[in-house]
Amino acid sequence: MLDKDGIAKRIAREIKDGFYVNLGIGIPTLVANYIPAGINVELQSENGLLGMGPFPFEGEEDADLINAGKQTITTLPGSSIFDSALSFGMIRSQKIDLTILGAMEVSENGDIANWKIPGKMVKGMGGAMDLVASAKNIIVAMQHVNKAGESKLLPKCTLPLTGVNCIKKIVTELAVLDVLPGGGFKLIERAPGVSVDYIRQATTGKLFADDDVPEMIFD
Amino acid sequence: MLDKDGIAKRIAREIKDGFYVNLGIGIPTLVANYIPAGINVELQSENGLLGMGPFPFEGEEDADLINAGKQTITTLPGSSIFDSALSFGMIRSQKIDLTILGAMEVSENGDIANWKIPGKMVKGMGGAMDLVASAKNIIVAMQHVNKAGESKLLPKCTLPLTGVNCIKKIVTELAVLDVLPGGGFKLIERAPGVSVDYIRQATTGKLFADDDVPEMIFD
Amino acid sequence: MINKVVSGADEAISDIENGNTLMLGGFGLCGIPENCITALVKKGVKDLTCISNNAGVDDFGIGLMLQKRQVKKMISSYVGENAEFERQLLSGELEVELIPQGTLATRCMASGYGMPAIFTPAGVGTEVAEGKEVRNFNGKDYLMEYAFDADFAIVKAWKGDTAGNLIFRSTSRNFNPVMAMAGKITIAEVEELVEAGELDPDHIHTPGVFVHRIFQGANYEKRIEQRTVRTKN
Amino acid sequence: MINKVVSGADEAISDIENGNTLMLGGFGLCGIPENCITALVKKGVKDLTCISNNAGVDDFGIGLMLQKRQVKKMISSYVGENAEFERQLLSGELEVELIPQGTLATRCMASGYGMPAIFTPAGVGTEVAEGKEVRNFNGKDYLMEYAFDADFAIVKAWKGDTAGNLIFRSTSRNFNPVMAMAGKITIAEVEELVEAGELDPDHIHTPGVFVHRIFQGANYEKRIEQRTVRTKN
Repeated sequence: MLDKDGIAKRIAREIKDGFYVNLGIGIPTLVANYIPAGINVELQSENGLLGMGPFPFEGEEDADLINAGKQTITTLPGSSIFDSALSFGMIRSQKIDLTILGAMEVSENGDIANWKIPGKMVKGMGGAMDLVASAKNIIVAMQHVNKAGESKLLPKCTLPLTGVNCIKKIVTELAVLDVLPGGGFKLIERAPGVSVDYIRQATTGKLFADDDVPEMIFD
Repeated sequence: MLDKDGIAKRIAREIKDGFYVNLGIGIPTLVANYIPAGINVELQSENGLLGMGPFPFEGEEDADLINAGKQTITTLPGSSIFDSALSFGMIRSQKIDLTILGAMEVSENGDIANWKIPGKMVKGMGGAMDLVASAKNIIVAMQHVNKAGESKLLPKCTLPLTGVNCIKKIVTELAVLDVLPGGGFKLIERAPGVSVDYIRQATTGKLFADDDVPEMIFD
Repeated sequence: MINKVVSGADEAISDIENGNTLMLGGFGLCGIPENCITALVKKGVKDLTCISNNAGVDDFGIGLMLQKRQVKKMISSYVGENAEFERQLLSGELEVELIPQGTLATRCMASGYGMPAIFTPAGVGTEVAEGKEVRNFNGKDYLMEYAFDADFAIVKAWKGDTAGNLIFRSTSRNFNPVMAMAGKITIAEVEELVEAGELDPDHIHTPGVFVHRIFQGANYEKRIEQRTVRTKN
Repeated sequence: MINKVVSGADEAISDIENGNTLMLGGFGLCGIPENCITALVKKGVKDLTCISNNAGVDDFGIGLMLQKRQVKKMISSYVGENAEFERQLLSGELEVELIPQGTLATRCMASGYGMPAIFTPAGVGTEVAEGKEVRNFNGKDYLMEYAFDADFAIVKAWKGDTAGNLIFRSTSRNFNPVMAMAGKITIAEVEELVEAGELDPDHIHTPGVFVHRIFQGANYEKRIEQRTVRTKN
């Protein structure tokens, strides 16, 4: 069973040389720490930056330079700054190759719910609806089950949707799964030591698994 | 009867302090020479410049700095450069207070034809259709009659239209005329020495004239 | 050159009235018009509709206006951590319209570009789409969203000149340029106001034609919401 | 940093094929991709649809491609003074679609911004409106116009870096930034190519994400179409 860094590390292997990537808040942010050497990527922050660098050294924080999570960050050689409209313009026109974000629920047809829980204070969808509606390639990073022990991979989302038919791949502490074009989750890899049966029990949506699903490889 | 500079000089009196103005090719370009002292205006060139200055001194031409007529020009303090989409964005959102352009025909309901003569080589409308469709305030600078002696102020345009219901004022070598909201040309001023009857004869469209139409004043 | 300079925030916002719709630039607390917000709190103008990506924090940014109950409605994409905001929302004192961040930015841009409506795929199939026209282009569904219609846009830039031209610094640019284009009246506060001619025309982000009033602000706090650092090895 | 540098114009345009649709930046002869046009003439690729505000002059710019009969169709707002253009047009060898300049620019922008269509009042009530959807917003009629779909966009910038970021100089900016955003493949030629990190991120007009190939051009003629001057008193 993977910890959050393990999920991030596994997702990092999906990033190809030359990719522009948007990382959501939470586990997706950790992915930046595991991008393999020799793979050149540029991170987009939807508040208006391409080429996001690491956190600044202490004392070098710049209030004018933050990411979409409002964290102080840095630029890198090749960075560019732009306004919010152009930022979402490049997202809508699919110039961002990969979006990685968290989710509360994903359905077997690729719907995602990650912004609103009825009865709780709603903070807003931020840029998530734009990202999931536009990206060519979206990977969800999340726990396989919620705190109540219920599967987050469902036949149909129960929470208000963020986007429909958009998620292509899910990486959890248990598994890597593809969302099949015709519907259903296809088990691609198991976390080390996790059985197909265990994953099946944790997955309420339709699960397709071959007899010999390989364990994840990390490098 | 006015010459081209006279028409330009009369139009210049319509420009108010603080106006952003777009000047078309031909007589409108001359208007820049007659803007009264103490009136601050900024000229927009729709290829991407606000704050257009005069022609450069000989030897100081810059191939990268031209106006919409492809003439070498200069910038002024306060100038800004932008791309073509933003340029027409500010035109469409009516940030340009006044557009002055030439015409082949204007109809009594404010339609304008100035881009195409059937049977002749058509060069294109350039930015004219955008300008006439968007501007709050449009003044046409033109000769009252064409080379064949026919009126250019008509009940209805005979040439392909550039825009509909958009012209507010016309200044010719003979007169200043408003286009009335309900249709028809209202004679506002006569060129020095030109009679109302003379103007009436040169105007095929409906003309409204008071008994004592004043002569133009130039300063 | 058309001079846009006013004496300060108080003059700049003097004609903002109860019930007006304001756009306020900034993302989180980054690039917000601090001086104008202070002046709006001082003026005490009420029943405002505020279009802004976020709603500030309890004691800074739009949060200061919320504390004084000046805001009737917020139109935002994310309202963050703000206890007073949450209290007013749950008690029904405050109306909130949450819209996707890209839709928010593009509806501002549409206004500045004179486009009455735009199409975006954001929100298709979700509750955001309720009551909206859906249109298919090339096999993909889009929502038609309308340009905003704001009485005032209030933005904050790094540098500006007397002609109203603006230059933003780093990610404090965010929503400021698109909102600057979208106000019936646009007010810009800047950290440094220079004479026309001192800014390179090629570096200007917002041409002065969009800006109606400009002044040099004072005492910028530029508070950091999430101070994240690394340590040198 | 993602490196976008190619060896030169020949490599940059090597996969442009007969029948492709190209966007070419520039206004008149100002800011046109001179090196790529030369390479396209040399390559002899044919049956091109060219989206460009103008069509060059007889012996410069797109005029050079017209001379070689490489252009099947021009989509422009104004085709200026060009005898060979006129001859081909009148003889029916060349197809021409004239559209308003703002519509041209905005259809490029729409493509770069992922908006399938936009609304503009330009051309309402004229022959430009024929066959197009007219829609009324707030009492005013607008035409719905579609985003362009171009195989390649070819632009010319002043400076660029190895990551594909572009800075334009003065009014040679014109259509270049909006076309740079709109190509399936975008090729940028620059007068000066620098290392990533040498350009101020706040000064970049076109972020590198939109640019697929970049190279430093050579021998820029930058011809002036209308040399207008005044004399010192």
